[in-house]
Amino acid sequence: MSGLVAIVARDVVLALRAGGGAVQAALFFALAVLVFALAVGPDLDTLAELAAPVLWTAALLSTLVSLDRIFQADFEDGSLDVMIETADLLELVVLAKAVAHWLTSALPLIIAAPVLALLLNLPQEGYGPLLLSLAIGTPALSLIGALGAALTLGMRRAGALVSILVGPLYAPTLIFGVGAAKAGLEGAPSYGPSLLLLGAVTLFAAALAPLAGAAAIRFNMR
Amino acid sequence: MRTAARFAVGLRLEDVAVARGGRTILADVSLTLAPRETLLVKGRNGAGKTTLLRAIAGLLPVERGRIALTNAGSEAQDRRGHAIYAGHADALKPALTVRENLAFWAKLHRAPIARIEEALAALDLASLADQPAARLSAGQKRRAGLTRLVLSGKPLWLLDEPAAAIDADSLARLTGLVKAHCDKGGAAIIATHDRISLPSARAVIVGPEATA
Amino acid sequence: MVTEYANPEKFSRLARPFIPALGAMSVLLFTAGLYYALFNSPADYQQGETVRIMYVHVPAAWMALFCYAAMAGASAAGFIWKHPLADVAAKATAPIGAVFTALALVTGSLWGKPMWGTWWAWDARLTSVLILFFLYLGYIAIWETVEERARAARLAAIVAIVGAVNLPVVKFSVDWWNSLHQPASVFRAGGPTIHESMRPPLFFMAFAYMTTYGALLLVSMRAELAARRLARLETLATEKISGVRPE
Amino acid sequence: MTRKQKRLALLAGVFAVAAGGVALVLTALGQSVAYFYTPADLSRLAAPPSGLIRLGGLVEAGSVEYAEGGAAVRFVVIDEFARTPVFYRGPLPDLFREGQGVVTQGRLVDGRLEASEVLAKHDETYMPKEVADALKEQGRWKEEGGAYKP
Repeated sequence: MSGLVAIVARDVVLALRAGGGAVQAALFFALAVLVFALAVGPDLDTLAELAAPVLWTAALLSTLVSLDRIFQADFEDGSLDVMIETADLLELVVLAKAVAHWLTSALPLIIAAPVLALLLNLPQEGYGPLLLSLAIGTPALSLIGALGAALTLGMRRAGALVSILVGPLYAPTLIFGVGAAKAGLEGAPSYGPSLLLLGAVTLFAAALAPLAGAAAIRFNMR
Repeated sequence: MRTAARFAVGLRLEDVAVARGGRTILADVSLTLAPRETLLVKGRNGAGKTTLLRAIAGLLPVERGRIALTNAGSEAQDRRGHAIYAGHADALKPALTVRENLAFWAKLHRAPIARIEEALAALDLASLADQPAARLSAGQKRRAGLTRLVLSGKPLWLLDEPAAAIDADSLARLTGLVKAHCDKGGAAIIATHDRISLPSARAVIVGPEATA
Repeated sequence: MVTEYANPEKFSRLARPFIPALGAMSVLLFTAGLYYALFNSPADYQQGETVRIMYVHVPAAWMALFCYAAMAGASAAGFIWKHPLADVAAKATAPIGAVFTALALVTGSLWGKPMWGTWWAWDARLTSVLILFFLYLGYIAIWETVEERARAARLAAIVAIVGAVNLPVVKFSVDWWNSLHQPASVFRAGGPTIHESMRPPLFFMAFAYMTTYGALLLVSMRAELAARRLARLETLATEKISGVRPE
Repeated sequence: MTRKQKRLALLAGVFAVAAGGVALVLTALGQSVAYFYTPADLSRLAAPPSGLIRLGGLVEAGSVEYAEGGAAVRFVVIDEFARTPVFYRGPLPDLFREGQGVVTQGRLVDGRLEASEVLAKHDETYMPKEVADALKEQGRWKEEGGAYKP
């Protein structure tokens, strides 16, 4: 257990030190949102309507570009060997790495989201649903992403492949996440169900991704 | 109670075959290692030294044959609890200080905090302990990586080309460390293509010419 | 008995006569199916002649699901029992399933335009089938990317098994959500809601697809087994296996 | 704990988490996640949604009126509980008719949906026209979808 905490703590420290990923993740997220906003143009009503989908899409994209951080560096420098040697259950190492990824890549952008939502003219009643949907949904992105990173561990063209593999698995999170954020904003009846389904996706990801990810790492370490 | 029957451990390989990347690298490997013994594994680049060590460490699956610990008490089959592999990669994070890197490994190995200072001293790194690992030279990085042997407290040390990049003094220090470890009842396997000489050690050669 | 057929050389030999047989059956079934579908079945009371697209679309959609289930099942068998033919069967099924899925999507689109009034709608059924298509592509991409066969087989199996959670979503999407797509007509509780006169073309086409899948599967598996054998012979010729001896 | 016990504990954890997911799905399906709103959904809302929405239901019999020389159409979408008027200008799908299921997309203006798109939803029943007529004659015809019971 203490080993898993140590893995998470080390990754958080690394992400916060100079050259680490936490600030980069938030910056990429902001950039993606701003590019969308520029493309949509200055019409504030249109922006308000698109705020939730744009923020969710940007969150998905910034998760996607940070996936190689989950295992690749540890694989190359031998840290992963140490983790495999000392861990009782490799599945829990995958879980710990996904938690660390969420803390260092998703949490910064949840913190940045309200500011960007302001730029997108999101109505006031939309903030709660948006942040709640991001908080419930982004762990699924990190978990499924950890599975994708495990599958493509040590491969040369990992970047493109991981997007192809993870993309379809991200679809439910995106659909229910945007669904909940938009429905919550409009007070529509499907707000509750969307959030529940979003939570279900996260739970399924939490159950499956560590098992499948650990299996993938075992095969890729040979 | 991982520590109870820890020291005085030996190793036996019976007709072991190991594949890597879909190709059989090693076949029909049989060897024994007694407690307190050091084995030098020699052979050319690509002969399969690393593959052998990783298989013994449990990092690679064995295709055929059997690898077993001897004199290890009840946990005899669980090699992972008894072996520590120090490979080419030093597992150092450049952004962390040497001490922080060691502290991380110590937590993974469930080692007591006091052992960090012991390991730093053993590889003459005390003066560099608070430097970021990024500033170390190649040889210093190598030594920092080798502190994992001491930190782990494991009886069976598996060293993969430990002599690479380190100077003569450090090499002497390392061989002294291995000798002391074996005197306490531990065992060590060192893969090297030439440089290390340990008068007390037995040597085997890995290579295609050595197949039965 | 299973282990007997698991021998790849034996399998290749046994499979060979089935290929022309299945191929001939599929030609006959397609002829009968298309004749019934296009000429010898009634127009629908609501949809008129457009309903004939159903005979191409519905069995293709069945096959899209069936092939994925077969692929995931074979992957699981290969994963758990290391059955040598299971991975080969899973790999051979993927492109066939992807083509059936694409066919279902395209014919669905052609059907949707006149009936619903749109080529595409992001409802649960259509979206989940599109995801199914991308899962096939991801599975194929693993085989394309990973050079070493054993490793590719294991990783692809993980993708196939994880992706199988999409299957119930595809099947039940029309019941769980009120979608634009209509619910199931044949495989449903309470019996089919397709009139007897419209069932023969549907089933002829379904069996035509099945036999086509069977024939293509066997051809593709034999080709893969031959390629593996060749690769094995090549490595044997160049392989240097090391041993250990005292110095 | 031995390794085996740890693996069992892991699997138990996995099942518990997955069961939690299933429970959430079942709870969510009790309520409905809609591709479209029904008129009843709209009538239950405190405030009508401001953005683009989809409305699904049946075209009320006798409600279809063509306007602007056939270029536009007014009709009423109904479900068991409520009705919502719709106005639409544009081409209609072949299947559009009274009593037919439709999904319309547009904005609500004063309780009326100004639709930008009208899609026809057909049911899962397929039969020849003669059979449908015969069923109607025999009085075995149930209007509004799911009509054919063999």
